[in-house]
Amino acid sequence: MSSLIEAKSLNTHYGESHILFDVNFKINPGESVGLLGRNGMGKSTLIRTLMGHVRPSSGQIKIRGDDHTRSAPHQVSRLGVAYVPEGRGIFPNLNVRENLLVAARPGVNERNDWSYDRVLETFPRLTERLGHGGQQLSGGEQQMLAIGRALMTNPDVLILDEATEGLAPLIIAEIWRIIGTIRETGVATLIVDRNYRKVLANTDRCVVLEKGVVVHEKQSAALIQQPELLTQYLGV
Amino acid sequence: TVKVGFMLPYSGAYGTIGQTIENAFKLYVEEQGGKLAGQDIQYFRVDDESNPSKGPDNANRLIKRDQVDVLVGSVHSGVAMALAKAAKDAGVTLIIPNAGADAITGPLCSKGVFRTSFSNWQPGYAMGPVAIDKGYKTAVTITWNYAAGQESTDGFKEAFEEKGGKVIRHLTVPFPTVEFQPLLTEIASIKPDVVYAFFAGSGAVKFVQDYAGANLAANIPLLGSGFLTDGTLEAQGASADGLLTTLHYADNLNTPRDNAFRASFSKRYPSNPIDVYAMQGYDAAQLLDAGLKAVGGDIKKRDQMHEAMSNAVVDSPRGQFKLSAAGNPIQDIYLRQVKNGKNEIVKVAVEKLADPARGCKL
Amino acid sequence: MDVTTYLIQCLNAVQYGLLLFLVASGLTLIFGIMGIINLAHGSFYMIGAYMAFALQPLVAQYLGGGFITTVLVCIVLAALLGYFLEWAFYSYLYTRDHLQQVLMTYGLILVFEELRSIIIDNDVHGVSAPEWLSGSIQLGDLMTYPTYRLFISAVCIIVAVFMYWLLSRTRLGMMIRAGASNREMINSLGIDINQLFRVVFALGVALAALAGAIAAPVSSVYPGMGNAVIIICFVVVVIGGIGSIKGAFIAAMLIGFVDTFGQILFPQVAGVLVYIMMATILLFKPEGLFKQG
Amino acid sequence: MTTAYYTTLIIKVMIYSIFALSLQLLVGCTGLISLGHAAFFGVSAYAVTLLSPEFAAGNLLWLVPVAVISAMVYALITGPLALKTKGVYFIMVTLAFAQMAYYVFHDTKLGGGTDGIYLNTRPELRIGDAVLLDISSNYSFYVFTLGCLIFTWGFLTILMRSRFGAALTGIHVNEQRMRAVGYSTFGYKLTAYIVAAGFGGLAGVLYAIKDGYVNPELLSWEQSGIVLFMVILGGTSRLWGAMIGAAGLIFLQELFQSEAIFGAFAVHWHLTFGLTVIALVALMPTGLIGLPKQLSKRRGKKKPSPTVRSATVH
Amino acid sequence: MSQTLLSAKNITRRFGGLIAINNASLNLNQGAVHAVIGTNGAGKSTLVSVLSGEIPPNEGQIKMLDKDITDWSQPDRAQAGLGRSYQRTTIFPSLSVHENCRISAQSKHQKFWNWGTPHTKCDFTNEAASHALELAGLSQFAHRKAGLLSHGGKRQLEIAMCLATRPKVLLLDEPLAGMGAEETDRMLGLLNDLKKEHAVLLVEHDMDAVFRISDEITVMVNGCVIAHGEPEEIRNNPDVQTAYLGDEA
Ligand SMILES: Nc1ncnc2c1ncn2[C@@H]1O[C@H](COP(=O)(O)OP(=O)(O)OP(=O)(O)O)[C@@H](O)[C@H]1O
Ligand SMILES: Nc1ncnc2c1ncn2[C@@H]1O[C@H](COP(=O)(O)OP(=O)(O)OP(=O)(O)O)[C@@H](O)[C@H]1O
Ligand SMILES: [Mg+2]
Ligand SMILES: [Mg+2]
Repeated sequence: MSSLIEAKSLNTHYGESHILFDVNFKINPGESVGLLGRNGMGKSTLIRTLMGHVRPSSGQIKIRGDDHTRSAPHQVSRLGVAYVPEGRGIFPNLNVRENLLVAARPGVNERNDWSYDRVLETFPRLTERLGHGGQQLSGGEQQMLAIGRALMTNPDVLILDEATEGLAPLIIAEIWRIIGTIRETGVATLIVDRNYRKVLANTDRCVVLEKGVVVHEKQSAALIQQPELLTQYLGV
Repeated sequence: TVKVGFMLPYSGAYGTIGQTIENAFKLYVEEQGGKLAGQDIQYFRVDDESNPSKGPDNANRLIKRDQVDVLVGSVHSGVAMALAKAAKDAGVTLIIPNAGADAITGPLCSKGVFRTSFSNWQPGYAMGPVAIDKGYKTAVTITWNYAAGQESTDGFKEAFEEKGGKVIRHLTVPFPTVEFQPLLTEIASIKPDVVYAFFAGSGAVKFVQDYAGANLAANIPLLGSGFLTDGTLEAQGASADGLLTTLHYADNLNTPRDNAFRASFSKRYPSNPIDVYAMQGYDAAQLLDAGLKAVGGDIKKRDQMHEAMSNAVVDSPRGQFKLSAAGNPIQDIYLRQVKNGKNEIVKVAVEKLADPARGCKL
Repeated sequence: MDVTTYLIQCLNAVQYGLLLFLVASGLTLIFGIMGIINLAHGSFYMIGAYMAFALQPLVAQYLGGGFITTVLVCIVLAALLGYFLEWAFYSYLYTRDHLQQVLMTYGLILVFEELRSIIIDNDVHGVSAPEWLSGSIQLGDLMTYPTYRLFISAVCIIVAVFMYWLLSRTRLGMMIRAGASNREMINSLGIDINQLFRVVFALGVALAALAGAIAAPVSSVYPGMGNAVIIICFVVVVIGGIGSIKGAFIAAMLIGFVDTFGQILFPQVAGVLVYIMMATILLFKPEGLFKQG
Repeated sequence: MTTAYYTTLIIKVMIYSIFALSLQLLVGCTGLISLGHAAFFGVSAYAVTLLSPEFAAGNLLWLVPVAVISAMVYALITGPLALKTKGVYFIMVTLAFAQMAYYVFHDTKLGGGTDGIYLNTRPELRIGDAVLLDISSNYSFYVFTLGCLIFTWGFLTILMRSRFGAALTGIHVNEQRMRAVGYSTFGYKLTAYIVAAGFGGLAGVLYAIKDGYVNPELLSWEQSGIVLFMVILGGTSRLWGAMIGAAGLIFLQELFQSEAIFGAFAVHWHLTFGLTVIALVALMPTGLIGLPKQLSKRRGKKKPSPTVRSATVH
Repeated sequence: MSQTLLSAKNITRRFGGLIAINNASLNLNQGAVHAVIGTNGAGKSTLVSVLSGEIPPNEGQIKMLDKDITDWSQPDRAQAGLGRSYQRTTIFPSLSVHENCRISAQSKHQKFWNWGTPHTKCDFTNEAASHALELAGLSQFAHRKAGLLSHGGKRQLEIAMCLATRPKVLLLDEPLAGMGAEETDRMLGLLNDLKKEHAVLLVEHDMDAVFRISDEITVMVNGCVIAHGEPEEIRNNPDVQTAYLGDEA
C-alpha cells in the first residue's frame, strides 16, 4: 500500500538558516504518527513544509503517490490533509459559526463524516459562543474551534500542532478521546504535543527530531520502553 | 532670439485649453513668418497641471532653468497668481492668456504683467444691464465657493443692483462638488426672476444639464458668464440650447478680422476647436509682437517694451482693444445665445468695459 | 423651508446617498473586505464612465444594443481588467507592508489618467441617457425630477441588496474576510485564496465601473473625475466601519443628508461638514458605525 | 544662471526632506500613518506669511518660532482626538482635521481665499537693528535651508537613539505590550505627533519663504499624500529613508518632465513616472533604502532565494 | 504567611450579556504562588486583564498594598510593580530578543528627557534584560529576531519580558503553554525562586505543574469561583473534579 504522505530527503531553509536536514518522513493511511522534539527543533517547520507553506530547498513530497513538492497549501488540503496550526490561526473577524462553516466541505471520495452539527456536539462549549467573534474567545475555546474547523474539511490526515495547548484537563482528555475516535474512523493523524506520554500512548509510530535531523523513528510502544532516549532528546 | 515659455495645463481637465492656447500663439508667429520683430522665437513649455501648489516651482523651471524672456500662462487663477509673483520677482514679462483672477490686475498689478483675456469681474458685470433690460427684478447667483466664482457673481451683483435689481440669495457649492440638486431645489423654492451662474469645465456641463433636467429653465431663466457654455457645448447637448451668456468673444462675430483668424486657425489645426481660448492665445502673441516691434526686437529694453505693450492697440479677432493701466483689456463684452451648438452673438452687452482694477496703484 | 421643499430635499439626499453607496460599493469589497488600500478605485470609476462614453457608438454599431447593453459590456470588460490587474499588480503585495499598496495604487492612478488622456482626450463629454429613461416627473410647482435619477437609485438599491446577500448569505463573504485576515490559514483549509481574491477584486472593479457607467449620463465624463470621488469613497467605507456593507450604506445615506442640508443651511462650511461628521463619529465610535467581527 | 535653477531645485528637495522626515517620525518610527500632515505645513506657511510685514522684511527670530508653534498648537488640539483612533481610522481622522484647516483657508478671506497670498519680502534674522542673517539671496537661503535640514535630521536621529525613541519603536511594533510593561503610550504618541507637526511646520515656513506665495493647496490631501508617498518610496525602516524618498520622488518627476530628455513625450510624464513608481514598488519591497542591500545580494551569490512562500503573521 | 501585595474584592466583569467574571475575590501574598485554574472560558484571562488594568471591572475593588488602584491605568499599575504575561504571545516580533527585554526594562527608567545616552547604552536596562533572558533560558538567542523564534521560544520570551520590568507582583497567563518538558522544569524552578520575593498569580492548565508549585489554588468555572484552598484540598474537592480535573487528580 502506498503512503498517504511521503517526504524524501527534505531540506528546508528560512532565508539563510538551514532548518531541516535530509528528513525522510511518511504517513500511511489510517496510521497515527507522533512527532517529538524539544522547542525549536523543526517540528512545525516539517509540518509547514509538508503543507506547502514553506517550499523545501531540496527533496520531494509525495501525496497519495503523486508528486506535490511544489503544490500550494490549498491543493494539499484538498487531498484530504487538515492542519491545526500552533497558535490556532482563528479568523478573528469571523464569528464562531463562520469560522466553522468557511471550512466546510466534503473530503476526498465525498466522505462526509463531520457535519457542522457533529462538530458542535463534540465541542458543546462552542455552541454557546456561535455568535462571538473569533477574537473574543478564550484561549481554550479558540483551540477547540481550530480543531473543529479542521474536522469540517473531512480529512484523511489530521495534523495537530500543539493542539492541546491551553486546554483544561477535562477537555484535553476529551481531545485525546476524540483523536482516538478519529483514528478509529480510519483517519490518519500526525501529532505534535508537549505531553509526550499521551503522544506515545496515542500513536502507532513516533519520529524524534533533533536540530532538524530525524534521530529516531520507532514504534511508539517500543519507544516508551526507552526512557533514556526520551531523556536525551526531550529532556525529561 | 526671444525665448517664450508656456506654462499651461497640458494634462487634466484643462489640458485641451492649454494646447489650444499654445497652438494659437504659434499660429500668429507663423503668420509673421516665424519671427516677431525680426527675432526668432524659441519655445519652452511646462505642464502646470493646474496645480497652484506646484506653481512657483513650475514657474522656476521656465525662468531659471530655461531662462525665458517672456512667460505665457496660465489657465488656472491660482497658478497665474504664483506665476505673477515669480515673474515680478525675476523681472520677466508675463502675458496671461486666460486666468481671470481680479487681483492680478488689481491689488497685485505690476508693470510687466499683462492679460489678453478678461477679469472675472468683466463678464459678470456685463450681464447686469442685460438682466435689467429683460425686466428681471430679483436674481439668485450661484457658483462654486472659490475666488473666481465669487468675483464673477460680485460683478453681476454690482451692475444688477446699481440699476435697481436685487440679488436675493447668493448660493455656493463647495469646490469642486458637482452635486447641484439641493441648490436647484432651493432655487425652485425661492422663485427669483432669474439665475446668474458661474461655472466652468465639468461643473458647467453638469450644472447646465441638471438645470435643464429639473426643467427650471421654463420658469426661471438661466444667465451665466460665458464659460458656462464655452468649450462645453458638445457635452451639454440640447440642455444648453437658448442659454444667454456674456463674454468678450462669440462664435459668429463675422468680422473680417475674426473670419480670417478662424480660417487660418482651422486650416493649421483642423482637429482643434476654435474658441475663446484660441483667440486669447493668439492675442497674447499679438501683444508680444507689438512690444517687440517697439524696441526693434531688443528684449533687453524691457521697460520700453512694457510701455509699448500697455499702449498697444491689439487688433484682436474679438475686435480691437487696448489695455487698461493695470494691464487688463478694455473690451466689448458680447451677449451670446446658444444656437445649434454655437455661442451666437445677440448684441454687445457693454461697450469698452474696463475692469475697475480696485487696489491697483499703477 | 416649506414642507414640499423639505421633502424634495430629502429625496435629493437619499438619491445622492444611494449614488455614493454605489460608487463606494466596489471599494467596500476591495478595501473593506479584502483589506487592500486601493487608491486607484477612483480610476476604475473613471474607466467605467469613459467606457460608457466611448463604447456606446461601437456597441450600437456592432451589437445593436443601447445603453443597457453598453453598461453590461463595460461591466464585463472592467471585470476582465480587474482580473488582470490583480494578477499583474496586486497579487504580490498581500504579504507586504500595507503602505506599499498605497504607493503602487498611486502609480496606477497616474498611469490610468495619462492613458485616458492619450486614448480619449482631455475634454468634457456628455453621455446621453437612454430614450426610455429620459422622461421626468413633476415635483413641487416649478421643478421636475429626471426619471433617470430614479433609475440610478434603483440600480443602487439592487447593488446594495446583492452585496448584502453575497457577503452575509453566501460562504463567499466569509472566505474573503477570512482570507483578508489570514491568507495562510484559509489556504490550509483548501481554499484557493489567490484565485478567490482575483475574482473578488474583479468584482470590485466591475462595481466601480458600473457606478461610473451608470453615473455618466448625469455626471458627464471629464478628466480627474476619478480623483474627485476617491476620498469620499474612503470616507463612506470608514464611517460605516470597515468591512460592513450595512455600515457603508448607512454612512452613504448620512453623507447624503449632511451634504444636501449642509449646502442649504450652512453654505459657508458645507465643504467641511462631511469631515466634521466623520471626525465626530470616529471620536465616539473609533471603529466606525458597524465594526465587523 | 541655470545653476540658480538647480540651487532652487535642491532647496526644494531639502524642504521636502524636512517635511518627509517629520512625517517619518510618525509613520516609520511610531507607526502612526497620517494623511493630514500637510495641515501643519500649510498652517505654518500661512502663519509666517500673514505675520510678515507687507512691504518690509520680517524678523526670523520670532517669525519662525511663532509659525512653528502655531503648527504645534494645531497638533496639540487635534492630536488627542485623532489618537483615540487606530490604523485606517487614524488615517481618516487626520485627513479630516487637515481638510478642516484646508477649508478654513480655502473658503474664508483669512488668507486670500483660493487665490492665496504673497510674502513679498523674505524675512531676515535681526537683533535690534543688526542683521545677523540675510537670506534674500538664493545662496544664503540655500545655506539656511541646509542648516535647517541638518538640524532636523540631527534632532530626530538623537531623538530616535534616545530612550524616548526606543519607546516609540516599541509602540510601533506592539502598543499593547508597551502598556503592559508600564509605558503610558498616549503621552508618547502625542509628543511624537506634536514634534512631527513642529518640523512639518518648519518645512512649511521654508516653503513659504522660498516662493513667497502660499495657497490653500498647500494643505490639500494631495500634498499630504505626496509626502506620504515620499516616505514610503524611501522606506520606513530607517529615518533617512524619508530624505531618500523626497529626493527620489522629486528627481524622478524632474527627469520625466524634462523635454530635453524625453522630447515631446515629456508631456506624458505621468505615464512614465507612474510606471516607474510601480516598478520600484515591485522590485524594492523595503523602499529605496533597500537598494544597496539588494544589489549586493544579487552580485554576491546565486544561492536559492528565500524559500518562505508566504510570510507568517503571528 | 507574609504580606498581601494585591487583593481583589468582588470583581465582576461583563461582555455584553456574558458574565465573564462573577463576583470573584482573591489575594496575592508575597512568598506564595497563587494558582487560578478553571475550565476554558471561565474568565481566568479576563481576571488577569482586570487585575493588570487592561480591562476595567464593572464592579469590585482592587487594592495594592492598601492603595486602591481600581481606577489606575494599566501603565500606572505596571509602574507600581504589576507585571503580566499574555496567553497569546505578545512580543515585538521585529526586534531582537534582547531588545524586547531591554525595552521592557526601560519602562522603569524611562527618563525621556535624557537624550545624551543612546538607549542601547543604558547599563541598567541592558543588565535587567540580560538577567531576564538568562532566567528564562533565552540567552543563547539574545540576538535573534524575536519573530523568528519557535513557538516555544516566543513563550519563553513572553515571560522574560515580564521579568525584565522587575515586578513585585507577577500575573502569568499560562506561562507553560507551548514549552517543552525541559523548559517547563526550568520555569518551575524559576517560579520557586521568584516567589520568595514576589507574589505570583499563575493561570495554568498543566496540573502537574500547578500541584507541584502552588501554595494556594482558586478554581473558576463560568466566571464564578467555585473553590479556593490548598492544593490537596482542591485535588480532593469533588466539585472541582467533575467540573475541571476529570481523572487528572
Ligand atoms: N519564519 C522563520 N524564519 C526564520 N527562522 C525561523 C522561522 N520560523 C522558525 N524559525 C526557526 O526555525 C527553527 C525551528 O522552528 P520550529 O517552529 O519548526 O520549531 P518547533 O520544533 O516547532 O518548536 P516549538 O516546539 O517551540 O514549536 C527555530 O530555531 C526557529 O527559531
Ligand atoms: N473582548 C471580549 N468580548 C466578548 N467576550 C469576551 C471577550 N474576552 C473574553 N470574552 C469571553 O469571556 C469568557 C472568558 O474568557 P477568558 O479569556 O477570560 O477565559 P479563560 O478562563 O482565560 O479561558 P482559557 O483557559 O480557555 O484561556 C469567554 O467565554 C470569552 O469568550
Ligand atoms: Mg512548533
Ligand atoms: Mg485564558
